[in-house]
Amino acid sequence: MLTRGTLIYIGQRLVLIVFTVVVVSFGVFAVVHSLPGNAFVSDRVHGQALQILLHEYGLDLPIPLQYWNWVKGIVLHGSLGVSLYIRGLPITPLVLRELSVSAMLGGSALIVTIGLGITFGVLAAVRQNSWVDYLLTSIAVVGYSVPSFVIASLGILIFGQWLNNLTQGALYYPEPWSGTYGSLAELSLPAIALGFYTSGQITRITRAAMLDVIQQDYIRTARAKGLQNRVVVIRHALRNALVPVTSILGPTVISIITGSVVIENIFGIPGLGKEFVESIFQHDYNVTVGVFTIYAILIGFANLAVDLVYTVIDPRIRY
Amino acid sequence: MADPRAAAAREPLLRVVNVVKYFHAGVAATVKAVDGVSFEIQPGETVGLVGESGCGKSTLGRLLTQLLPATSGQVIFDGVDLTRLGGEKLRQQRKQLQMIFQDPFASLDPRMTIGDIIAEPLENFGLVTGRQKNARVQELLRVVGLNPYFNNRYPHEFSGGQRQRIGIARALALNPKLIVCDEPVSALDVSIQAQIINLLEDLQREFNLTYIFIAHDLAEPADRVGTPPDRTQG
Amino acid sequence: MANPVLQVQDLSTSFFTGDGEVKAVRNVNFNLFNGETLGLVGESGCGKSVTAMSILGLVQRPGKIVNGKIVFKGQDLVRMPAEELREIRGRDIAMIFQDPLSSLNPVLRVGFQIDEAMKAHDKVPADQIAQRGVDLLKEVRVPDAARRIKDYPHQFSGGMRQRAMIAMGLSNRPEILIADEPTTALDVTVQAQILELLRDLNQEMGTSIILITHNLGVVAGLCKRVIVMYAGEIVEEGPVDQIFESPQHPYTWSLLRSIPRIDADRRERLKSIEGLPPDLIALPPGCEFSPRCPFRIEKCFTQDPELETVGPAQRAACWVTMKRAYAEMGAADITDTRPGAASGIRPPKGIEARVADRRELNAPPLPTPASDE
Amino acid sequence: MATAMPTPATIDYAGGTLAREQVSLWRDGIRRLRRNKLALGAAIYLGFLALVCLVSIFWTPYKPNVIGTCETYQLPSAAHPLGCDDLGRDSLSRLMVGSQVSLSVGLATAIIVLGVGVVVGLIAGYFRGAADAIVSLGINIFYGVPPLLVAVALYVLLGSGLINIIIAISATVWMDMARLARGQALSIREREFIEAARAGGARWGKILFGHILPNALGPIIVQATFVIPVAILTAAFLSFLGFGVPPPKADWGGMANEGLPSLQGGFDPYILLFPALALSITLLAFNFFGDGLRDAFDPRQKR
Repeated sequence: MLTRGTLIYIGQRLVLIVFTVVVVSFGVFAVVHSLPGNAFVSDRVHGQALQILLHEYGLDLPIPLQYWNWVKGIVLHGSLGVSLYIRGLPITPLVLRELSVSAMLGGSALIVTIGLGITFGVLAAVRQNSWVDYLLTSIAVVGYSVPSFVIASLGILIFGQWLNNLTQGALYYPEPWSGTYGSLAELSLPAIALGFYTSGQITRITRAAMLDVIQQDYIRTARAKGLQNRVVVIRHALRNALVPVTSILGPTVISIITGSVVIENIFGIPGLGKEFVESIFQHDYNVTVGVFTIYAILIGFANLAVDLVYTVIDPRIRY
Repeated sequence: MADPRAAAAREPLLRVVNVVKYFHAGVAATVKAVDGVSFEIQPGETVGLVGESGCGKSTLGRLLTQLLPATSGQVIFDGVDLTRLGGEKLRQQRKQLQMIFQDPFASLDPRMTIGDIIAEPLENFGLVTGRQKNARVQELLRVVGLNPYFNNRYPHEFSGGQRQRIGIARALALNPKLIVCDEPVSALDVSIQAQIINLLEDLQREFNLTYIFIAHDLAEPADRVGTPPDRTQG
Repeated sequence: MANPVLQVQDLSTSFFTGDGEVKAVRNVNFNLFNGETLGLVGESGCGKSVTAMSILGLVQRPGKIVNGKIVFKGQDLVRMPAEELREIRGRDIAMIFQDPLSSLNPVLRVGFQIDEAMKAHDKVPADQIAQRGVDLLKEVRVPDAARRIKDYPHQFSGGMRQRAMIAMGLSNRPEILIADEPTTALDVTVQAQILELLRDLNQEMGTSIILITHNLGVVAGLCKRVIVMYAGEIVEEGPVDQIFESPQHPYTWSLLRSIPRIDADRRERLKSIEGLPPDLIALPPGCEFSPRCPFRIEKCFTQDPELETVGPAQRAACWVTMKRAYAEMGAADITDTRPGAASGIRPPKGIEARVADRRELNAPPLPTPASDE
Repeated sequence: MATAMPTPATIDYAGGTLAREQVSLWRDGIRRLRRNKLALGAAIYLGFLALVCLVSIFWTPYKPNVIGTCETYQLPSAAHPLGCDDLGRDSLSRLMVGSQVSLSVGLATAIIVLGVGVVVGLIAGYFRGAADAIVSLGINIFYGVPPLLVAVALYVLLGSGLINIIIAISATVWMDMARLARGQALSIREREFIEAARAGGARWGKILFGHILPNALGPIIVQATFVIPVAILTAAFLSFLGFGVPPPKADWGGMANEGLPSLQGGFDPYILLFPALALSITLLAFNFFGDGLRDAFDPRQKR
C-alpha cells in the first residue's frame, strides 16, 4: 500500500540516507587519511620514492579534494578506488564479493535471531512464571551476556575437537572457508554464534511486549468473544506485540553487522568484516572507507525497511 | 490601554478578544482548535465554558493562562494583554492567574512531596523561606480540608478527590485573582465530585475568587455561558 | 418475568495479591430474568465489574472465584470445563466494555473483529457472516456501514467504536448482553444515543441486559430493576422506580443525593458521600458502609446486616433503613419520584454526615440517632 | 504573605486519612530488588569482582607480565590454579589484573554517557525545534554505522591506551541514552504536572532538572546499568580483534584472543576458556542486576 504520504516519506528517508552516508564516509575518510603513517610505511618506502607513490595515488592532495575525487570515482565509474596494499587492485569487485559472503552469513543469523527470539519470547510470556519462562529468559540473558567470540570458541571446541569424530565434521569445518556458499556445515555454526546474541534481546522484548499486550482491554474483548486461546495469543496478542519487537530490528541488524566482524575473523570467513580488520592493520585506507560506506548504506536501507514494516504491522502508523 | 485602573469597577477582570489557535497536523493540514472566541469576565463571577470533548475548550483554558501561545487574538487580564508578554513578564502575571487541572493523577509531580508541590509556586517567586514555607503549606492544606500534617506525603498516597484538593491548594498558594478550572471533577467518582464542587464554592466566597469553569457535561455552545459550577456538572 | 435466564448464587471472587486477599465480590446472589434489563450500580471498586467478569469466566490471575454457582440454562458456569465455557462466551453471553478504544484491537479491521466473533462459534452460517457484519453495523446505526466495516478502530469516533462493540456483542444473537460502563468514556450526547440503542435492541431482540455503571442516572433511563453494590456486596436491590422513590439503604440514598440535578436550586449545596470506600483486604467489622453512614447505630459496627425485604420486591441490607430513619428521626417521607429527587432531602439536624474512618473508630462513636433502646 | 486564611468551618479533613499508606517508590523498588535472588547474587558477585580488582592493583600471586613464570601451556595445577599461557605467564594473575580494564571501561563509559547523553537528550526533548533537530541528526548519523567499526576507527586515530578506549566506546554508546532522555523529556513535558509547574511560574531550569529529570531517573539509571555490559563487551571485542590496551597489560578480551590460536591448534583450551568465562560471568552479572533493577523500578509493576 504505497500511498502518496508513504512515497514522500521514503523520499525523505533516502535523502537522509544519502546525507548520513556522505557524513560518515567523509568523517572516516578524513580520520584514516590523517592517521600517522600511511599505507606505504610497511613497504619501507621513503623520501623521493614515497613522494612519487603518494602523488600517484593522489594522497598528497588536501583531504577535501581527495574526498571529492573519491566521490567522483564512485559517481562516474562506480569505483571505490584502488587498494593501497596490493597496489592498484580495484576495490569494488573485491568488496562486492565479500559483501555477498557477509550478507549470506548475516541473513542466516537474522533468521536464527528472529526465529528463536520470537518463539522463545512468546512461549515465555504465555507460560509466565513457570519453569519454561525461567529457562527461556535465562537462556536469553546468557545469550546477550556471553560474547559471540566465546560462543564461537566454545562451538569450535565442542564440534571441532570434542565431538569432531562423532559428528563427522558436521557443524564445523577447518579454516579456511571453502567458498561453497550456503553449505550448511559452513554456515550453521557461525550463524548461530552470531545470531544468539541478538536473539536474547528479541526474546526479552517479545516477552515483555506480550505480557504488556495480554493485559490490554482488547485481549479481554477477544476472550469475551469466545475465541480459542491459540487465536487470542497469535492473532490478537502477538500481532500487537510485534510492534515494539519491530523497533529493535534496526539495532539488531547493526548488532549482527558488528558481530560479523568478530565472527568472520574467528572462522576465517572472507567477508566484509574480516576485510575491514585486515585493511586497518594493512593501512589499506581506501578499503576501510569503502567498507564503512557500504555498511552505512546497508544500515540506512535496513532501517528504512523496518519503518516500512511498521506500517504493515500497525495500521495506525502512516507516513 | 490607557490606565486601566481608572476605569470603573465594571472593568472586566479578563477580556478575551477573538482568540484563535491553530495546530499544524502534517504537512499541509491545520486543525482549528479554537477559532475566534471572545468573552469577558467580571471580578467575582463564575463563567462556564461548556462543550463536548474535542471542541477545543481545554485548549482555550491553556490559551487563557498562556500555557499555549495563541495564533492570534488578545487575552487581556487586569488591563494587560498577556499575548504580548513573554518570558519573565508573563511569568510575573502568573501570580494572579492560576489553573486547576483535569486529571488529579497527572497534574501532581509524583516525585515531590505534596508540601513541595504546594509550595513550588511560592518558591518560584521567592515568596517563602524555610519555616515560613511549612506554615503556609499547612495553612493551605487546612483550607482545602486536608490534614496539615500530610505535607511530607507523596501524591500516590492520596485518593483522586484528595489529590484534586492538593491541586486546588497549589492554585491558591499565590492568592490569585482568577482561577481557570479545567474539568476539575470529571476524572472523579460522582460521589466525590460534589465534595470538590462544594469546596470550590466555599473558597470562592472565602477568597473572592473569579472562576472560569471548563466542563463537558452540558450540551450547550461554548460561547459565553454564565453557568455556575454546580450546574455545569452532571 | 417468568424464569431466570441466569442465576448467580453465593458468588465470591477474590484477588490473591502480595498484600493479602482482596475480597472483591462476596456472597452475591441475584437472578437475571428473560428479556430484562438489570442495572448493577456502585462506586468504582465495589465489585460490579468483577461480578460480570466472573460470569464469563474472565477473571484472570491472581483473581479467582472462591465460591458460588452461576447457573445458565441449568449448567453451572463456574464448574464448567474451559472449552465449553469458551463456547458460551460471545455466543450465549456477550460482553461490551467501558473504553471502546482500548477494547478494540488496534491492528485489526473493525469488520474482521466483528466477523471473528461469529466465526468462533457455529451459530451463524459461514457464508452469511460477511453480510451479517454489515447488517449489524447498520443495525447499530453506523452510517455508511458497508464502507466503514473495512476501517480500523482508530478511524472510528468514540461513539462509533462503542456501536461497533455492541454490534460485535450482538453478532451471535446472545441471550444475555453484559454492558460494563458502556457510556462512561463517552460524551453526554453520545451517551444518550448509546443508551437509546441498547433500549431498542432490548425491546426488538429480547436480549437480556446487565448494565453496569456508577451512575444511577444512567440506570434510570434503561433498567427496570437495579442492584446496588458496595464493597463487594449487594446492599440493596429492587425495581428502579421504587429505589428512586424510596431508597432504603443509606448508601443508595447518598448515591441518589449526589446526582446533580439541572432543575435544582443552584444555591443548594450538592450532597456528597464523605469518606472513602473500605479497604477490601481489611474490611471493617459489621456493616461495610458504617464508617461513612450518617444513620449508623452501634449495632452497625459489630454485626453485618443481611438483605431483608423492605418493600414490594425491594430488599436492603441495613439495620436502620431509611424508612425507619425518617420515621424515628422525624423526617418527612419521600414524595418526589423524579430521578434524583432524593437529593433534596436533608438528614435530620444533629446527624450531619461526618467523616470517619476505621482508624478513628477508637474515638467515641458519633452521635447516633436517638432511639434503638 | 502569611495572611490569615480562616478555615471554612464546614469542611472536616476530607477523606480523613490517607487513601493508602505506602513507602516511597524508591524504597518499594529496593525492597523488590532484594527479593530478586538472581539480582542479589549478581550484586554479590560484582562486589567480589570489585574487591578482586582492588586487590590486584597491589598484589597478585605472580607478576602478571613476567614471561616464563612457569612452563608455557601448563595445565591448571596447585601452584598455578588456572594454568599458564603461551608465554608462560600465570593465568590467574593476569585474569585478576584484567578485571581492572573491564571494570574501569564499564564504569567510566557509563559515567560519561550519563553526563553527555542525559543532558543532550533532555535539552533536545524539552526545547524541541532546532536543538532537537541537531541532536536527532547526530543520533541518526551515529546509528548509521556499526559501533564497533567506529570504535576501531577512533582507536586507530587516538592511539592505544585505556582512556582512548573509553572515549572511543563512549562515542558509540551515547546515542541510546540520549534518545532515552529525549524521549522521556518529550513525553514528560506533555504531562499535566509540567503544565502545572509552568502555570505556577517555574523557570525552564527548574522544570528540566527539578521535574523532568527526577521523573526520568528510573529508566535513565536502568539504561546506565545496561551501558556497563555493552561497554565491557565492546572493549572485549576490540581487544579480541587486536585493538585493546597495549601489551603486556592484561585484559580479558586480549587474553581470549591470545588463547584462540592455541584452541584452534588443539593446544590448551583453558587459555581461552578462563578469560572467556570471567568475561561472560561478569557480563551476566551486570545484565541480571540491570534486569532486576528495571523490574524493581518498573512503574507498571504493582504489588
